[in-house]
Amino acid sequence: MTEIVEILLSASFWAAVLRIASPLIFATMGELICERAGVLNLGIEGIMVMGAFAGWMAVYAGLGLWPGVLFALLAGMAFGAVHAVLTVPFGLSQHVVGLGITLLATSSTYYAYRLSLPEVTSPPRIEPFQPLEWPLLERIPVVGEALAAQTALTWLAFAVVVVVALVLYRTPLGLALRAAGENPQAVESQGLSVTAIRMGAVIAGSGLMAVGGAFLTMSAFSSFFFEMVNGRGWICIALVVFGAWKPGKALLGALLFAGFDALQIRLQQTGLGQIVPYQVFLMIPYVLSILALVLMSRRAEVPAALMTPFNRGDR
Amino acid sequence: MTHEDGAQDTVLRLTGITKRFGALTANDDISFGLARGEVVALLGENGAGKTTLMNILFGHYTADAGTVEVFGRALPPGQPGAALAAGVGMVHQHFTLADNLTVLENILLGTRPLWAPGLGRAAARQRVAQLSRDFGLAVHPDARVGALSVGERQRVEILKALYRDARILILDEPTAVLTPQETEALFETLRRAVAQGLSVIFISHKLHEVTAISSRVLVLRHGRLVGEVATARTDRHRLAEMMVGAEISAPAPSVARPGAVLLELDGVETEAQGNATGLRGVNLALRAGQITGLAGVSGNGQGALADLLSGLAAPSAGRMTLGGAEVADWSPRAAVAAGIGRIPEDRHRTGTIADFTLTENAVLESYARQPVSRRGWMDRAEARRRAEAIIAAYDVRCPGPETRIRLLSGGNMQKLILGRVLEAAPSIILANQPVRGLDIGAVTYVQERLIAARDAGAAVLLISEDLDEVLALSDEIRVISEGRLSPAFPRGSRSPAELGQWMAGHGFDDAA
Amino acid sequence: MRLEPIAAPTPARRLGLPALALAATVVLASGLSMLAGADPLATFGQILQGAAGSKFALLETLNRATPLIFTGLAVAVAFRAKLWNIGAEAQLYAGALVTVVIGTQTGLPGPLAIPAMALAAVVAGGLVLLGPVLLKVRLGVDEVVTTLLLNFIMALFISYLLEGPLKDPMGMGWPKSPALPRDARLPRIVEGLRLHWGFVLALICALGVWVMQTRTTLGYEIRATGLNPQAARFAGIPVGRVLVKTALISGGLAALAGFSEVAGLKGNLTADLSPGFGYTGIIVAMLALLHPLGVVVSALFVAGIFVGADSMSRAAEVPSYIADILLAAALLFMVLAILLTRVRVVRG
Amino acid sequence: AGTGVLPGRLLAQEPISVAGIYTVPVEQQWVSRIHKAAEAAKADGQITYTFSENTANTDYPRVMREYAESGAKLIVGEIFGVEQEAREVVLDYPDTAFLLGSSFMPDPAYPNLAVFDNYIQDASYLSGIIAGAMTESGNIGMVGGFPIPEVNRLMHAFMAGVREMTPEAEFQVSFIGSWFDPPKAKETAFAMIENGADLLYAERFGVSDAAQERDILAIGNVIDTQEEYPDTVVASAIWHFEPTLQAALAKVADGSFEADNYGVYSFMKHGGCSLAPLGTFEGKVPQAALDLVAEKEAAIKSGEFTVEIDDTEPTSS
Ligand SMILES: Nc1ncnc2c1ncn2[C@@H]1O[C@H](COP(=O)(O)OP(=O)(O)OP(=O)(O)O)[C@@H](O)[C@H]1O
Ligand SMILES: Nc1ncnc2c1ncn2[C@@H]1O[C@H](COP(=O)(O)OP(=O)(O)OP(=O)(O)O)[C@@H](O)[C@H]1O
Ligand SMILES: [Mg+2]
Ligand SMILES: [Mg+2]
Repeated sequence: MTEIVEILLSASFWAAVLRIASPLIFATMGELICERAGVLNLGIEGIMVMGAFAGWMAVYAGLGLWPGVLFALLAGMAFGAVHAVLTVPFGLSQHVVGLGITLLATSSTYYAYRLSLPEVTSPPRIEPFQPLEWPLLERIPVVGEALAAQTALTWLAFAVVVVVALVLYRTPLGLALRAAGENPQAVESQGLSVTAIRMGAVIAGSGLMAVGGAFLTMSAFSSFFFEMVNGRGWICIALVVFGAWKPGKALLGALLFAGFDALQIRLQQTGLGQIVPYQVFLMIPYVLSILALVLMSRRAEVPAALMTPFNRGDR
Repeated sequence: MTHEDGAQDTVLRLTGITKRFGALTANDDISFGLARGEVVALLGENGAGKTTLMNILFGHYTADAGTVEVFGRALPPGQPGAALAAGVGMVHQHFTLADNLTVLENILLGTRPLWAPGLGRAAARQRVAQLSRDFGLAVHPDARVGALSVGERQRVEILKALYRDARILILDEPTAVLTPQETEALFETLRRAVAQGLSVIFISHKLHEVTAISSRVLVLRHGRLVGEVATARTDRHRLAEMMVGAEISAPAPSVARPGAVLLELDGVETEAQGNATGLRGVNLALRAGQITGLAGVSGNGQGALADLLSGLAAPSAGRMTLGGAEVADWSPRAAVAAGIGRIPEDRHRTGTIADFTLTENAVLESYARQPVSRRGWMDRAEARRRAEAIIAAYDVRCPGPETRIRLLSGGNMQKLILGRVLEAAPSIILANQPVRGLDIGAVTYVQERLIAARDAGAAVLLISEDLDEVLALSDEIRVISEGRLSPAFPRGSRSPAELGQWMAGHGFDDAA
Repeated sequence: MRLEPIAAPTPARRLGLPALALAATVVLASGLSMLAGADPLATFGQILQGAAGSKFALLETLNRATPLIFTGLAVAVAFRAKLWNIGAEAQLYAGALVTVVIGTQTGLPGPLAIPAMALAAVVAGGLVLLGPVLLKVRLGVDEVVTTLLLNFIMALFISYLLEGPLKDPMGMGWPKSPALPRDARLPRIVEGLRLHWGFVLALICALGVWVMQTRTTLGYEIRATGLNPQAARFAGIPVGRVLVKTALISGGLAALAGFSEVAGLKGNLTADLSPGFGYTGIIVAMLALLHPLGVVVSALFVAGIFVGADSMSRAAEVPSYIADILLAAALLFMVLAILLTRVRVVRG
Repeated sequence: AGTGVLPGRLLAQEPISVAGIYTVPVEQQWVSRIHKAAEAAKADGQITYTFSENTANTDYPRVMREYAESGAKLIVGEIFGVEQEAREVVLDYPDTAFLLGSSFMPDPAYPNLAVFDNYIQDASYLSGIIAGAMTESGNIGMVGGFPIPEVNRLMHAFMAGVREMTPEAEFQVSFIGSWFDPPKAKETAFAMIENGADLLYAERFGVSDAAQERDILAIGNVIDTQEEYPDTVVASAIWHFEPTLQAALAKVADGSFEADNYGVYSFMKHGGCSLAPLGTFEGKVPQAALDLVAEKEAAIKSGEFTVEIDDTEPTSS
């Protein structure tokens, strides 16, 4: 017990929480935007893989770090566009299209990787984002130290949450987005295009997912590996539900999940680690997420038109 | 007056509008004009093409032929945005509101460029408050729409149009879900707006409303414009005839011969469900061969009473006895087994399964019993026979029993439900808003059937927000207010005004 | 643009569009192999050869389709009730797990062991899905999330068992379970080739599900619940109980995939038994528009494309990831083509 | 290379067709050594080489058959997850030689199946000696993917080596449940550093990165990554698959391929593993440790000393 308290009081633990949460935050916000507009985007896992590759490859090919992030964003938006065209105007099953996009994005990423780096056995590394310098912040114990250990991308992740929240709740665009996921007829009858709004949401959201993937290769680590996204995208789907489709709560969910993860890594080295199999520790984030879901977001308000395609002129 | 002249006076002109859905011609070469400050009523049976025409005018649908001109300028087809910009507002037959947004947000939706930095809520709130006052449309701008009653939602829909300075307002069955009081308030609003120059197209199946509000009536039949008449020069009977093409007379119930008490509530209470009131100490006896009408303003516990009789809810206190025996294990299935026939309020959401065929819908309540099924196996031929029988006996107009019921008009859907319920020969009938939204022909038909069931010995509970309907059909009337029931008033013993007093909550024991 | 239903699609449209989807896949295959320096014209033949060019290839395709039929059916049954079961993967492993436990620990003779394993698998898979469904029915917890997260939990649980109590003592340390005794394995259909009776069981299940959905009261209840739970409840259908039954059937079917892979193919349990069959089952089911017999066809389609394209990658010596690209592309082309057989795109 | 004139000449005339089947991408350390050895032999003109990577175990037997049907003379790969099914395939293609990573011993019932594994405990042990000399805190962090024998035995040998220099050394051991999640491996390594580790055993990608960022040391495993982490990776235990492959090719060429255990070709005495050159750490490792390494290496090669092979899951101490 005292060990847990010690862990919770250490700056490095909180630094790890923020690092682990960052890619989840980007991708969760991306998914949240899509679902708020009424589209479940199961392409998330593959789009993250592709973003991880695209950002890293761009930097390896000589672009700067920020242009690399931008490149990942654009690549994600490209796959988002495919998803959007198929699910919005054509109204195809969001399950099939999403899983199909995940498969397509993942495998074409691997194919591209293998074609561009046929001879290399360990992938080349790039110079990733470094923690920002905060001379004053560093001196605040725990919180300040943890924040000071973060790269610009983590700060960007938090900024994205603020922007998403502001757009959703404070702008006409956000209003249209929220309405599109609840009752597309309401949007249409006010003279707006449901198709354009939903497609825009899916494309923008997919861009964010890709940036989440890029975080892995450009901040958390410095090169690209197959399968390195390792289910993080699926976690983000859960986080959106956990967050009851609200940016603030979803952020909280991402931090909680990352917290459980950072905690289990550390618990493995405590006395518990001797007796409990490591799989139990790895399970902690998932089990606690389900528990938290049961306790917190019971009967959350699902966007009523989620997964319901809209075709003009249908009743 | 005529409207073919006075070009500066004509705010809207439809010319040669034709719209086909597959083989069906929903609108057939329809032309008419609308003048400034005029209320035109559009009449027609279910499926006559009224909504389709309005959807074309507003840009939801694109016509196959014809043009729409607003203030002398042609509207580009298929663009609601353009219609809105030209000053056309539409209150849809089915609400187009986002439940997760507030009233204000629903009104603001689409009124500013999407990329604008803010919503301008403060100014908008003032404007909405002003409009509410000017037109007597009281709603709270910051209430979530999901929490509003239908009447309030209707007001939000109208505010949406007024907020955009609509100069032409289309109202597609705005009163179908309103109480008479709410309807009267709406008309008051409309008269004020019309006086300020608003032009209105008004759709309703209720002829007394049409005569009350419109200055001119257009009648559609099978997609064609079959008549046009100044309201002042016609009456309800003539209008009904124009619509249906035959004379219609309202059913006149014979004298009831009440029998034994079949269902009795004794001091029954039920839990409140969210915003909806529960029942408070309700005593009620339903007798064989008698129609008991329940009058009241919507939201006063009608839903709770209907849920109780449907089997969806059980009493939290008090006794409910059926044929003398107290009920146990109350559920929808138990209610059906006990011989209660239930006509639900919302035929789309509770009464039918839209993507089931007529056959499948016809056996919704009997699929689990012989002869429709045996030991878990369905007899599809038997189910189909039942559907065919209902279709024939109840005049359900449809392409066939294997059609998805989604494609039927509300009236025909209602007839199928009626058949499903009555074919089981129920001893008790719960009829909750049985004619809402139906055209006059269908209304008459449904009411006749209910009377016939009464005469055959069933106890009928008729719940309706239409006081006229309650007065016309009921052998005795109970008024519901805040979950309490008034004493039973025999037919003709109370005037509408007196009942109105009870509906407003006066006269109850515990009323202050 | 907007979609307008076509009343009576012509046969040309109904066959031509799917053919076009396949052609587009082949064109993509050619383009991709050209990128990798292979002969673009050879790809079509190579895919066909690999998927169905020989008895071996054909039976391999059927073999690859077998677990997909089971998981596809599992998803189709659940989705009909609008029960979003994303956890077929976990249910599959649960089925595989009890198959191995019964097969290796009880010492039952083969003729008894096989049905016992299958039955136990069905129960186990059903129980795995029961939890999320009870949470949904009782507490309104979203089952997409719970079933999804259970996949991760189950994977870790299996990993724990294989490194702990269920580890094969004769396995030289590698995390895998002991093997089923010979007589507890499903027999092969063709001697010397891998296809086993699990495939036949899958076909029987598809037929069974179809009969269940169309002929029984349960099927009627499931469809009613999925289409409109409110109306179903009003009509007296016990919606919660129907969902529980659906869960037991769906989870059971997914678990049979695990049973069939272990008893028919592998003989033991490893942590990588399934390369995502549970997720692919979702694709298979939706491609079949949730029709149980359609599931068989779409599973064969998915398996055929994968096996054929995978084989093509070796014949053409291009990176093997091309197989997944082509599978994904074929799927997306195909769902679009199937849609366009029924609707037409109009302006406005 | 100097194994005689005869096979060399034969090979020069007719390259042997070799196919690789791997269940993971060829970046994975273990597989990368096989892949690299095969690519080298291909570059020498000794073999033709084609491969399938990331092959699911479900598909593995089919791919084996396809390669065998297409005429591959030697098939290399790993059948840890499909031991039984792979053996059935092997029987159907008696003219094809199979050289497969496996947990089991060779069996004359499968005459064309030879097995191997990365038995590089010798080099791991030596790398442990260096680690034992370099750690100051005596606290060493070890991050693994899964506790499989191939991982466990090297960890144990490494730990034994460490104890030669620092008998009281403590070890933190974690498994991340994935072969490819460098960010997660890195986070785990960070946690160990916070918990006092001043040297990391880099079984996974990502660990050396954590060491580099926190300015502590790392010991490499299976591959040499010092070039990428010049100030971090002190030493590495390297696997050389070449002796294994060459031994098999020679037997295939002269038709004497049979059920055999090629695991020994990973032993140091066969040149199957080695300690990477100290490189940037030349002169920074205490002489006592280097002496002990030299002594043990000689003893290993001469057969006087064998490093214990322990496949059980290591735990923190
Ligand atoms: N989206 C559509 N697709 C196909 N057919 C349609 C569609 N909308 C309307 N129709 C057809 O047009 C006809 C007219 O329908 P409409 O909704 O305009 O009737 P209505 O006069 O408004 O009826 P009600 O009084 O019941 O509202 C219907 O009979 C129907 O067959
Ligand atoms: N998807 C559709 N395709 C074809 N026809 C349709 C479709 N939906 C509705 N209709 C037709 O539209 C007409 C009117 O439908 P609508 O739903 O407006 O009926 P209604 O009588 O107004 O019912 P309610 O008032 O209860 O909503 C019906 O005649 C029906 O046949
Ligand atoms: Mg209408
Ligand atoms: Mg209507």
